[in-house]
Amino acid sequence: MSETALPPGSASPAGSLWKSLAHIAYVLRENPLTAVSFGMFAFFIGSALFGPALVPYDPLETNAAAALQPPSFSHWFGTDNVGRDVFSRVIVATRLDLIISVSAVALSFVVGSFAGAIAGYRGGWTDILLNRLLDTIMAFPLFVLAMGIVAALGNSVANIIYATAIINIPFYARLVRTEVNIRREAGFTQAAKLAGNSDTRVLAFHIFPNALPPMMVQVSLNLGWAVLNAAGLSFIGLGVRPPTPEWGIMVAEGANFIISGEWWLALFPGLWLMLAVFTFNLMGDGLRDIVDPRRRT
Amino acid sequence: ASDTLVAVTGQTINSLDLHRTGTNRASYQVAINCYDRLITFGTKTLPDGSLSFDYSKLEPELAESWSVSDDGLTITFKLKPNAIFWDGSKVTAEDVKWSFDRAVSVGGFPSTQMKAGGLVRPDQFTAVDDETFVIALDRPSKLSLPDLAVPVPFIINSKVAKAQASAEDPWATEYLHTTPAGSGAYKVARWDPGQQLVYERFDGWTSGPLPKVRRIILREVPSPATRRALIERGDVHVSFDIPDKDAAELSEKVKVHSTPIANTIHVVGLNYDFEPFQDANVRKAVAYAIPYKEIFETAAYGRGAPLWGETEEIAGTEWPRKSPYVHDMEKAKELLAASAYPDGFEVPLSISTDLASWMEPTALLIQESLGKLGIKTEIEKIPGANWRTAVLVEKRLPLHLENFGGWLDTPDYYFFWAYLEGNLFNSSNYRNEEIEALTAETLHMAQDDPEYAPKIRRMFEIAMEDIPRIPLYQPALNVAINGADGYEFWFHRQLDIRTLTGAES
Amino acid sequence: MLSIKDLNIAFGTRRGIVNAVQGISVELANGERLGIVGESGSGKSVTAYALMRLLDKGGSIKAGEAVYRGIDLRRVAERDMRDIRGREISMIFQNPRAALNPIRKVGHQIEDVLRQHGRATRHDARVKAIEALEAVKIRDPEARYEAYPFELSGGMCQRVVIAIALACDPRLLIADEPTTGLDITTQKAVMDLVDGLVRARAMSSILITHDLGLASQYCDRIIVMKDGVIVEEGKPADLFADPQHAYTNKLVDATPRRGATIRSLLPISQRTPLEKRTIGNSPMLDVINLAKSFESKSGPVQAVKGVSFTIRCGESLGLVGESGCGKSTTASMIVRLLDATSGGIFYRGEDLAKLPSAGFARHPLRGKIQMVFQDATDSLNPRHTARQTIAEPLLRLGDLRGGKLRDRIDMLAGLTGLPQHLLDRFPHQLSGGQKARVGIARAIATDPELLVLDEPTAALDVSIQAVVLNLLADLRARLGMSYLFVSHDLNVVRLLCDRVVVMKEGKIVETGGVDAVMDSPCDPYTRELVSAAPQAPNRKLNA
Amino acid sequence: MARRSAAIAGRIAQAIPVVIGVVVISFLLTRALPGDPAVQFAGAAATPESIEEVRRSLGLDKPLPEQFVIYVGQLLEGDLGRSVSTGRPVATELAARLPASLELTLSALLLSCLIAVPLGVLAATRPGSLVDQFCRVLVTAGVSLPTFFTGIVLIYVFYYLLGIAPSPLGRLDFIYVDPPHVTGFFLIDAAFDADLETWLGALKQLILPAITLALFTLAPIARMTRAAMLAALSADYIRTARAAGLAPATVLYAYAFRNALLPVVTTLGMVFSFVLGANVLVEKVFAWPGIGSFAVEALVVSDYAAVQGFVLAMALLFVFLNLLIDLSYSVIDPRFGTSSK
Ligand SMILES: Nc1ncnc2c1ncn2[C@@H]1O[C@H](COP(=O)(O)OP(=O)(O)OP(=O)(O)O)[C@@H](O)[C@H]1O
Ligand SMILES: Nc1ncnc2c1ncn2[C@@H]1O[C@H](COP(=O)(O)OP(=O)(O)OP(=O)(O)O)[C@@H](O)[C@H]1O
Ligand SMILES: [Mg+2]
Ligand SMILES: [Mg+2]
Repeated sequence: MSETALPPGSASPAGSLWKSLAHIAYVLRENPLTAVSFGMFAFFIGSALFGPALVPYDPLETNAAAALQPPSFSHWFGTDNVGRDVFSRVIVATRLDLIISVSAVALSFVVGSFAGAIAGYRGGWTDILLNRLLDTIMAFPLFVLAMGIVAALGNSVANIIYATAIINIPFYARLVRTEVNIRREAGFTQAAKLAGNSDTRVLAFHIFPNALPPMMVQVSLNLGWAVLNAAGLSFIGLGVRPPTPEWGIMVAEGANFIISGEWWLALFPGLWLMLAVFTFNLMGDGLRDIVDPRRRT
Repeated sequence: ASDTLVAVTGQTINSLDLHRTGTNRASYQVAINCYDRLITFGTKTLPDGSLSFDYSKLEPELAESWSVSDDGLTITFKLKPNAIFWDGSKVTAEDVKWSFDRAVSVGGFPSTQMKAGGLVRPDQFTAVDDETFVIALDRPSKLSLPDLAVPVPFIINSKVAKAQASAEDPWATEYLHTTPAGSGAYKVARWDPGQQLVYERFDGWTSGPLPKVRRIILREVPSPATRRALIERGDVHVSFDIPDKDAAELSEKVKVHSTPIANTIHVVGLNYDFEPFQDANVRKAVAYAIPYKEIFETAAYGRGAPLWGETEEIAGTEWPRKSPYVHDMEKAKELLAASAYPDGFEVPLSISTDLASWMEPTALLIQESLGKLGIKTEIEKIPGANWRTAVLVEKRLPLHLENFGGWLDTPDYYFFWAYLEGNLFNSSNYRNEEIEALTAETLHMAQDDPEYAPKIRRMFEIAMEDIPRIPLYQPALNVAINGADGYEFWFHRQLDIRTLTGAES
Repeated sequence: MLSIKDLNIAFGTRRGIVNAVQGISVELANGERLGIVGESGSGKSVTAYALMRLLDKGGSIKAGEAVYRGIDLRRVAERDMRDIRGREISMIFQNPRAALNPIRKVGHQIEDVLRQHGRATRHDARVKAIEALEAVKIRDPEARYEAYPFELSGGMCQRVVIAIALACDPRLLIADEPTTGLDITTQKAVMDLVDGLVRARAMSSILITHDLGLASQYCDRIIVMKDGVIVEEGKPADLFADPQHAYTNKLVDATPRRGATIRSLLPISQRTPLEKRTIGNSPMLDVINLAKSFESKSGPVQAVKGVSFTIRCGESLGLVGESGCGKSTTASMIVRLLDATSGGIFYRGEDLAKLPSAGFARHPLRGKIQMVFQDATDSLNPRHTARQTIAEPLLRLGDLRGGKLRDRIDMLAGLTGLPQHLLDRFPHQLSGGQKARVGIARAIATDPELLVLDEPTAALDVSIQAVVLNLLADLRARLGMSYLFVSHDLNVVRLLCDRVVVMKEGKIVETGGVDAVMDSPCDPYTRELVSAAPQAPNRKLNA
Repeated sequence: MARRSAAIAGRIAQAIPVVIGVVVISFLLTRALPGDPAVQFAGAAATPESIEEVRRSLGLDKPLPEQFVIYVGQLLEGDLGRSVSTGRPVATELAARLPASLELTLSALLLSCLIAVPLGVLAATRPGSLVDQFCRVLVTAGVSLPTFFTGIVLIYVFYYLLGIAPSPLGRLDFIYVDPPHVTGFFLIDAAFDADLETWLGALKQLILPAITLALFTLAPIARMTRAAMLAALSADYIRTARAAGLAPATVLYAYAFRNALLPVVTTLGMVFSFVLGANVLVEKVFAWPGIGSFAVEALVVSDYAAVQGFVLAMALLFVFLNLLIDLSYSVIDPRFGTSSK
């Protein structure tokens, strides 16, 4: 966003790209856990992009004769109750899960930032109105609200995304509101106005980008929650439609097989889910450091 | 202690009064265990040694004896003279009349069920004296007596109930909802909705042999995994209605009863409102494309009874019966090629979230198999609350899974509900003039009538030829028992605790 | 009493080792008052923290020794060090409000120290704490004991901090810029108090400051530090009279004092003759009865209660007054960032007060009235490089693009003395003076006619302040701008302004020529302001 | 004091529009649910006439605005309506189930705080150290797993395999009698009753579900504690305290920790609302007769009154909780209610 305010030809693009990379490398080196999480993220992105092409079995192909087989050389993660290969399903599910979490977070990020930024900047009635609205959303136990929305709209992937986005909006809106509010009277805001920026420009190009670092932490947390949320919805039967592979629904359905000894059904998707949430959570701090210019030298 | 048994179930009991609007299926067991009916079905021993109700035998419960007039229009009951309610008062014909009046008047399901036996209006019931009760029928029907043995026409202590009734609530539904007033073998000692129901034996019970167990605690545990852990570890004695998979696996560790449910079939419904399914070749192609055996193995884990691959001529009137269809993709392809849709079509395949445990694997297998024919399906999971509306009331699901079980175990009764146009369980919008006529003729006809069997066989033929509902298998009701005995299967699929005994002998 | 030998302090950071202090040696006698002066980053605070063993993570004493009354401060166990802190050596800091625990009653905070060092028991702690409050001359100590920091003024907070520091009768008091952020009048009161207490208790003290004037007024001996080493040491009068080291010389020169001219603040080598400027007769800005009230929870606050003044073309007007008197509010209204409640702002005859501030960004006059902000750090967008910052008004208000824009930015950087290579840095990579230059370059980018300067040098070191002031004077002459210069430092106002307006509680109490007002103030408040300003000893006549 | 009460009164006033909003949204949401309650409650084998009859008796044949007016009217009389599926007044239902959920939620939060807060403090005192990284991994792992999964795994390991945990059969094993109802919190009621055995029984049942929920909430609390502690520890007043020679423990707890508590308390409020949501799943796994499982059931069968009542109760709880947080805020922070806060 701040890019538009950049005067043309300030620094050579290659040079600044190199600098950014060097900065990212530094942040990663400084914190090994973050580095690990970025590595895992790359892995997930790889699975999402190439997984469907690489997996050994068709994730939808049933084989009643080979149902509920424990992990073996031919089925690394075993097979499920209709004989589908769990490994293939887990890998193929990556794409959908990433789509769900990223779009849900993107949606709440955009809507929340927009509402929060305007309320934080304008103050007064806009602010009061937004705050009451957010309070109202927050007054619902969030998961139950998501359930209600999915139940009302039907359990399609899109609706799961909407529901997840709606319950996350308050977090973004609140965060942005505070961040914008403390910068509303800041010197650089006033300076931007003096430089001839309209209020909209000041808000969009000067104040808002400064709220990004704390937002990044929220984003990473929410990416994880979004997947967990989908899993929870699956557990009560409101998840994505079968036979689409999705971690949440696989864990939710597999959970019922734990006691009967078919642990692999829930364990592997659960492990992947956990790794993904884990990755997102740990990435947050790294992302914040990367988007924070103060960390640059 | 063997004078207390603990049972778990996944369902929640939401009322102690079956007649109330909104009472769910799981609550019917209160009507069975806490109330008596005039009569009940007999008991038989199945080939596997377990006990089951016997539709062919009617036995007294509150009634000592009964007689049917020659024209079949009047049934006269003599009540047991020593039968008492829990409060010690005598069970009179007046109570029976009040209870029957209630069942036909409250509307909703109880009234519908009563209607099946030809019991429609209060003026059909007369209490002649304390111990004589007479039912006047509009026309003779073989269903009338059996319909008195289903859970609905239970006898309430009308003195207690009337004392609690009011102008807005003449049938005391408020009161009986939480406080049963009956003469049954067990009283409700405690009811924590959503948690547990504690039964306590009524020692003055006269309608049958006094139960052995004094106290039975019924706990509600929603998670099937938890239920399985509990029964396996022996912390509970009875786990009612367990999933087929658990039944298959647990049978080595604990006693598991799996009884195919009478008059119940899991079917694939092909809706005639959906144009391609009006084509007989398409319907048959679908029927041949279904991998029956795999479904029976993966969805039912082999529990229940297969209902496909009949090769012989239709001889008897047993129902459910096997269909002539088998999994034969070649034939399916041929049939589809011969139809108006040789290249297939797209159709949603609808299942219910509440019944996902069998519907989902079944749907997956069907989806895959139909895909090979060129029929593209998308599985649509419909939330439980919406399911009934969509499948039965609006009948708008083109391709769906469905299961209907008739309480009254006759084929005509099944056909009445499932194959007649407009009737609730005919989710396929199927209409066949001949079946309409045949059902009307046979529904009330005695089963030993010489005309009965040929007509029924004709109905079977048409249903199998038209195949609007493709039978998959007859499901089983699975009950795991650990440290108890005496379980008996009932058509109403409820736990009858009256026959349970303590530790296995 | 305290002897420091060859002290070396280093920090391990992302860019490698930073040698903050490189071999300094200091002796401090009993009862001596030592001043440490030097520009920002010269290692003053680090030295003090090292003595208290309170260095941040990553910082450590690499070499040398510090011995306090025979105790080796470098090696003494942490447990014993805790007894030394507060009881033997105490420290007070700048920004007193932040230095107090915001959610603990001040009385309890004093008690904590007293009880930690066994100076009080549970029973007499309260009495002793109140005594400590009395010692720092707080009015009504009984009541103040119960107060929370947010209920006290900055000056009072600093008194509480001093009470905490002195509660256990330490022998040595280290004061690290104790008056930064305080009002000029409060500053004097606080310094007088500290000095009085130190003398009365015959303590030693170390005063860390970058204000040579202040140090010379309150210290027996002054150490001048630069880049982690001591460059000069001596009595204040000597130091001023005959600074030996070039850096000291520069520092002495840069300290504003009576009789100095703006050029005399600079080292001799940089003094060029001032360009002549002409002050027109026509009024450029006429402020008439300008008033502003804010709505607050406890009713309306009258921040500015009707001020009127005139600035002529090319003239510089000073606006002085204590903190909170309404200077910034007035300035904001004039640059149209704030809507006035009533009154007129006539810019070349046009009443700007009638134009709502919200839409003024698109007004053709936007580029003509610009402002330089009090806090250079705060006024730069942390995500924009210096170049982006300077380009901003050019892009929004002008139509320069591409190469022309680059040239213009380079020209502005040259004009404000900002080296080219700094243009692609982010604010946090720039020093205070550099940030001030960026702010000024941005303000003059659109060739404004009126520049409002809201304490542009308040956060700067004196030597940098000297450069910035000269820069401002040069720019004014070269570009023919008029200034409204807001400040509370009369010595600075005198250097740059032709006339001065003195404000108190939202009203103007005195107006007149700079020299007239400062030499013979009529209003008692002005008189108080003038006398509170620290006065450095006179400099030896120097060319 | 007056200032504080005024500020708290202000917060209560702020809650009014929230409650109104919740009433409207929950009404609309329930009506948007796809199921037809009339069909649902008419039962199996219902005829169109009997469905119509049920619809009339539930008042669902009236136009939406009229239904809303009736609903609001009843609400104003304190009548939450009657749950069709359980047949009992929603208020009774909530009163019976809320304590169960609250007992679980609060125990879980308490447990979580007992672990997460010290962890956070520990991590903050050694930022970047191994301890810090370990805490980070630990709490993140806790929040990475769906609660129902953790719950089932815990049951599997501790009940099924090891047999240490009691049977996951709700709040109290059937060998015990419920303690006499005072607060509805079994632990408290049993304590009132001086019935140690029941108390232990209730505690045993509580442990696994509480751990399940606590694991889930470690992360936000620990993270916030760490961040707040870091901020507090780098504050100027900590430097003053250290320069005055205060003992490290005093500095850490009396100075830094108390200040850090403020953001942590705020986070707790958020976490609470979070846990109430997660409760829904955990209650299902542990057969916990709480409000969450009730809500799910109600939602599934489109039991309008029950869903609305549940949501309203949650909203009031939320409002109450926020008041509580404000109150504790005002106790911790003397600046509460002034313009500086
Ligand atoms: N925690 C730290 N990590 C790394 N370097 C530090 C740290 N603290 C101080 N320094 C470096 O030590 C040097 C001296 O800093 P110090 O704070 O003593 O300066 P000062 O003379 O007190 O300046 P000021 O007048 O701005 O307070 C500076 O170059 C600074 O960058
Ligand atoms: N937005 C506002 N809302 C309420 N009161 C305000 C607001 N801005 C300023 N004030 C009040 O107006 C008065 C004047 O403030 P102003 O910032 O103009 O003072 P100042 O003279 O610039 O002080 P300083 O030297 O500290 O910068 C102060 O009492 C301040 O509290
Ligand atoms: Mg310093
Ligand atoms: Mg100001």
